[in-house]
Amino acid sequence: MDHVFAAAAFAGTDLSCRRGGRLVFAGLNFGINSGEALVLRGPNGSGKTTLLRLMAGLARKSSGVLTWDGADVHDDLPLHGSRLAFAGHLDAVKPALSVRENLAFWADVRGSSLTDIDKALKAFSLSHLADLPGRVLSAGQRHRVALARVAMNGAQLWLLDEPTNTLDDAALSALQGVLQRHLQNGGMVVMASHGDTLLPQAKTLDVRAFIAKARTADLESAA
Amino acid sequence: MDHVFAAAAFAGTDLSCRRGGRLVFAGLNFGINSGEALVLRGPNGSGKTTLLRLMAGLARKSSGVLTWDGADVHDDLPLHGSRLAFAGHLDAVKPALSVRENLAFWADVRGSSLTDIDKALKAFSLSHLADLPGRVLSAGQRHRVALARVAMNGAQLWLLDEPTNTLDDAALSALQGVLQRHLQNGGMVVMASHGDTLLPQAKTLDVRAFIAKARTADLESAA
Amino acid sequence: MHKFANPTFFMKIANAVFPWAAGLSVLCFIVGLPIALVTSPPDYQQGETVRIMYVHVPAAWMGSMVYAVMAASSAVYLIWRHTVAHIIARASAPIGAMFTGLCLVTGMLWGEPMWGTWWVWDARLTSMLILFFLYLGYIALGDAFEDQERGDRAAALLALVGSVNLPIVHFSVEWWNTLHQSSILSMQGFSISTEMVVPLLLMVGAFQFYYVAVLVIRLRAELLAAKIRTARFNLAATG
Amino acid sequence: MRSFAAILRRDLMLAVRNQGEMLMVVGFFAIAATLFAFGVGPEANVQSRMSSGVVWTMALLAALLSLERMFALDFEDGTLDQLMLSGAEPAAVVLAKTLAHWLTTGVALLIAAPAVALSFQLPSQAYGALMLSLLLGTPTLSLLGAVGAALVLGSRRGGVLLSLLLLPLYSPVLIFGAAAVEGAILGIATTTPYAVLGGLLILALTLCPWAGAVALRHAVE
Amino acid sequence: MRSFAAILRRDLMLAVRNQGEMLMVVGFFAIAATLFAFGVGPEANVQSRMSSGVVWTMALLAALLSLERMFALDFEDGTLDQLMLSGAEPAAVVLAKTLAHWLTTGVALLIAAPAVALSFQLPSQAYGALMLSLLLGTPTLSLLGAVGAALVLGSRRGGVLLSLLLLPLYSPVLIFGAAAVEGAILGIATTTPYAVLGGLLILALTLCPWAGAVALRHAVE
Ligand code: HEM
Ligand SMILES: Nc1ncnc2c1ncn2[C@@H]1O[C@H](COP(=O)(O)OP(=O)(O)OP(=O)(O)O)[C@@H](O)[C@H]1O
Ligand SMILES: Nc1ncnc2c1ncn2[C@@H]1O[C@H](COP(=O)(O)OP(=O)(O)OP(=O)(O)O)[C@@H](O)[C@H]1O
Ligand SMILES: [Mg+2]
Ligand SMILES: [Mg+2]
Repeated sequence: MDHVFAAAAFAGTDLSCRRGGRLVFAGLNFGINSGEALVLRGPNGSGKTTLLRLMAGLARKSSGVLTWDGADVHDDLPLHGSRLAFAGHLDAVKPALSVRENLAFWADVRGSSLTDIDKALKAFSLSHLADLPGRVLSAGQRHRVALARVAMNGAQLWLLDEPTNTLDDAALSALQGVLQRHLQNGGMVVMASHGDTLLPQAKTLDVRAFIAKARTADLESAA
Repeated sequence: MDHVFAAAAFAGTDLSCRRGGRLVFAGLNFGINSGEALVLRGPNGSGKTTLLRLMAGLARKSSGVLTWDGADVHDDLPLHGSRLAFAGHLDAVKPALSVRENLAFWADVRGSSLTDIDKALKAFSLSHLADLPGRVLSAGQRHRVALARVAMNGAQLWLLDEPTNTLDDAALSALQGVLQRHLQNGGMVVMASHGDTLLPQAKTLDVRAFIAKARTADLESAA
Repeated sequence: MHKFANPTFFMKIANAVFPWAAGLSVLCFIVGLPIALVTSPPDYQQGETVRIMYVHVPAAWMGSMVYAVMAASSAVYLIWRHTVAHIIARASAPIGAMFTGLCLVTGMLWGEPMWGTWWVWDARLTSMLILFFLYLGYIALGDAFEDQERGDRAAALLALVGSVNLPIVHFSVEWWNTLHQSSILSMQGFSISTEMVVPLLLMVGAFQFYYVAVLVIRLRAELLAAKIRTARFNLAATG
Repeated sequence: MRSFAAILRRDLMLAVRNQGEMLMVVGFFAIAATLFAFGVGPEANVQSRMSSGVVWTMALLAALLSLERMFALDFEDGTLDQLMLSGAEPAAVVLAKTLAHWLTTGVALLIAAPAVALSFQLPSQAYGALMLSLLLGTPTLSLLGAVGAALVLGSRRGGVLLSLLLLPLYSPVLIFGAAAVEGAILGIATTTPYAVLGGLLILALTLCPWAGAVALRHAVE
Repeated sequence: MRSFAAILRRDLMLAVRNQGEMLMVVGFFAIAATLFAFGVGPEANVQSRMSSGVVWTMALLAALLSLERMFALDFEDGTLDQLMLSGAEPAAVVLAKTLAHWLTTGVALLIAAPAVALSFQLPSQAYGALMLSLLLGTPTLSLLGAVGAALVLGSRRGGVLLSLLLLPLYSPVLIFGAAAVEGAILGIATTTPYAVLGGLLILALTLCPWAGAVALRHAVE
């Protein structure tokens, strides 16, 4: 936590993604630099989650390029993975491990320091739950563990899929603080959201704008 | 949909619930009549989900009584189940069945009419997705199917656990409309929530108030 | 290479090949079957039952060959992501399973008079049965996913991994002493008489061309099915 | 009754959708027997002596493998919560799902069994006994299996735990099933194994739905 | 390397937490073999003849049962997504999880095998061969199993489908494993089966982590 990051640029050009044989979006461009945030908007099913997974290198793009400082991220996916942190709809909390053990495992895999764990636990008011097994956590508590994992692992790019779901008010403002600090330190945040205003300074990208194009491109290739 | 319900009262007295050997809350009372709504509030982990599952007869209460028009609901759990609809953190949408088939199955089990399916689909703008398999739905679309199931099955008591999560703006106002109509028809709604104001007229119950009691009771029984 | 990867261009070639393959297959059957079943000499040991060989042996060879085709096209699909290669593999699987099944059935029919039993758990027979199961596994895996592309890729990988079984089928007779005949095709040429070799080769040709012809038909169907899937999906999702 | 039919219909529909599920149980059954033959080697007289045992054991393992998912998928996606709230008797839910399981796997096993038995040279006089014993035995396997599957819901090691629970319960069925076939091979006309198999079936039919219902109630708690 | 050790450590920790997982594989192995003995009946010489086949087949089925969950739990709770993004080579992830699987189940099988063999009256001169062949063979089973388990992630019928895929791939290991024991029973000193088992192990060790990695990439897509 509280890493300071060098200047960097993450961008996508002419991205399109096909799921189950159907184009979800096409011709999508975005760009984000250190210290900037991008909020993905769009109605349910417009492709926010798909775009986040594509940015992470999890989903397979159908066309376009995704670059980090100008270099194609698909040339070295493990490297790209190591500079980002992703929190999706699933929390990746092991029921049999305690909260601290869960975080320690990720610190271990990433090689981040163990003192970061305590800071992250504190930031999301999880300290008193640290020794409880993941199994007994409530939905919001589990989600906060996932956010603590993101905060802790020293990645410059944070990809968050509707991070405010299930959070209570205290957790919301904690998240806001953590995000702002990350941006100040030169981090980047891309976040799907339905209306909250955690990051007033963020640029927005309405994914809906690329659906229409997607349909047209689909029809052309079918012809 | 649009059933009109007779007057009824659902109440709980001195409820306490123990999960994994720990009291989650104790001494909790609530009461709700036809046409009324109750919003459960409280920070993450305070016991909202637990209370909803207890009201549904899914979780096992440690003490207290839960009554419907004065009769203990635990005397006939299947009957109690048939007069309520529950939407929890899980959506119960089968990936291999289409949206319509998913709803048709529940209509079939409940014996509700098939025209209600179309109305519910329309209410949550799912009509154009009706023939898509559940697997391809986005998080918000899947959640809307779960809400459509609730709206459709003709139950008087609706138990909704953070129903606004993952919904886009259009779906939020659709949900608001459906809830208001249900209340006007004599339905009851109990809903866990972190801050939205879908039902301004609702009574609120802050679950946090019963945690302290729970801890004390826990300590006493330990002593 | 990339030209072939274009479905439209590929289907043009396939459609051009089709009448030739179908014609040659029919021709080989018309010429080969009468020789194999009527005019070729009976075996001095096995008598008339030897005629089963003209179906059994080509079917056995095709069973392995089609699997090899499947494995090779799966590799192309995984490495260069050419969908056409995968569609070839996918379309081949049921045909290969059919040949393998035919080999098993004719083998059993042959075994009854020759060995006095329908089935023994001998190495070659069992390895052929396992090849049959590999085909079934490939088909099942391809269909087991909600997402078609996911099934395609999983099945392709399985086809590759499963190809380690091919040498076992072939060399099983050499590794274990078994009831089953050993190879008629060896370094020295054929170990059976020419009167038997000719109809055998004709039948092999007939089976080969049959495979190509049916493959083209199945390719057309697979490509159409893919188009229909997309169209239906778009229709449903746009309303 | 209405929900019973609805659940049965849906489960069969899901089985048909997931094409080849029946095929897969049959496939496993046949492959396990094949492997066994490989492991034991090709001496025909050893095999003929073993055939009834092999067929029965493999049928049992095949049934076992397909059991784990009987409730697990419904549990994980929240469907089980909903079924418990549907107003249906939990025992009816268990019975409907058990029947669907038997119709998709038990029947498949019945169809595959003669082929596997043939490959192990089961004497021809014993086929009737094999089929009859499987017909009486496999529903009991599905019923006991439903209880086991409900019990391990939410546990960490479903598959292996389930086997461990069920194999002892399955042993009486196995013993008498194999005994019936054995009797037919040796030409001893005996009705005892059938009577026991029938008795076990009736016992399972009366007890298992209730036990399964209790287990389901605990699972959703 | 760091992530390899971290994943291995965590998987072993989870195995220890879920106490008795090793015990369960052993339990399944023993019970399945017992059932088999029940099914076949008590003629000692039949059993002695079959012992190598039974031990190997049951070991294989036990390994198979425990495989399904190798990646499934991580897949369902989102851990697999995170592992793919952890900066580790996917092949290292596969290798770490395979090693953990082998340490918890393969080793358990090795320990249980002599007892089961004893109950089937395996001739005493064959125990060395049994252990050596299992030692060479079970890692291959885990490696091939990892590829299979990764392939069926997200499919509809994990368990049975996995068996259908793996049993054919397992057959060479089974054949040569049983052949080694057979050789020892008959007193034929032969190194071929061991050479083949060793060769298969090396082949699997070089290919399976990569194949598994490709399968995992596809699974998270
Ligand atoms: C179900 C039983 C049988 C099966 C599964 C089977 C399988 C096979 C296979 C896989 C081959 C091709 C081997 C290769 O790749 O080179 C083959 C070839 C052959 N089979 Fe069979 N067979 C069976 C029964 C029989 C019987 C009963 C006979 C005759 C007694 C027989 C005679 C032959 C001959 C002569 C060949 C050609 C030899 C060669 O080129 O390898 N088969 N069989
Ligand atoms: N199986 C369990 N064993 C022990 N404690 C549990 C178990 N399940 C939940 N708890 C505890 O019960 C408390 C209440 O959980 P519950 O899910 O009801 O909270 P909630 O109010 O719904 O929270 P959220 O807003 O995060 O959804 C939590 O503190 C949790 O740690
Ligand atoms: N496996 C799949 N096959 C086909 N289409 C899919 C698949 N998964 C998702 N889709 C489609 O892709 C679209 C985008 O889904 P995505 O999950 O990215 O939406 P989203 O913007 O995150 O929505 P939400 O706000 O509901 O989370 C949806 O319309 C969905 O129907
Ligand atoms: Mg989403
Ligand atoms: Mg909750």
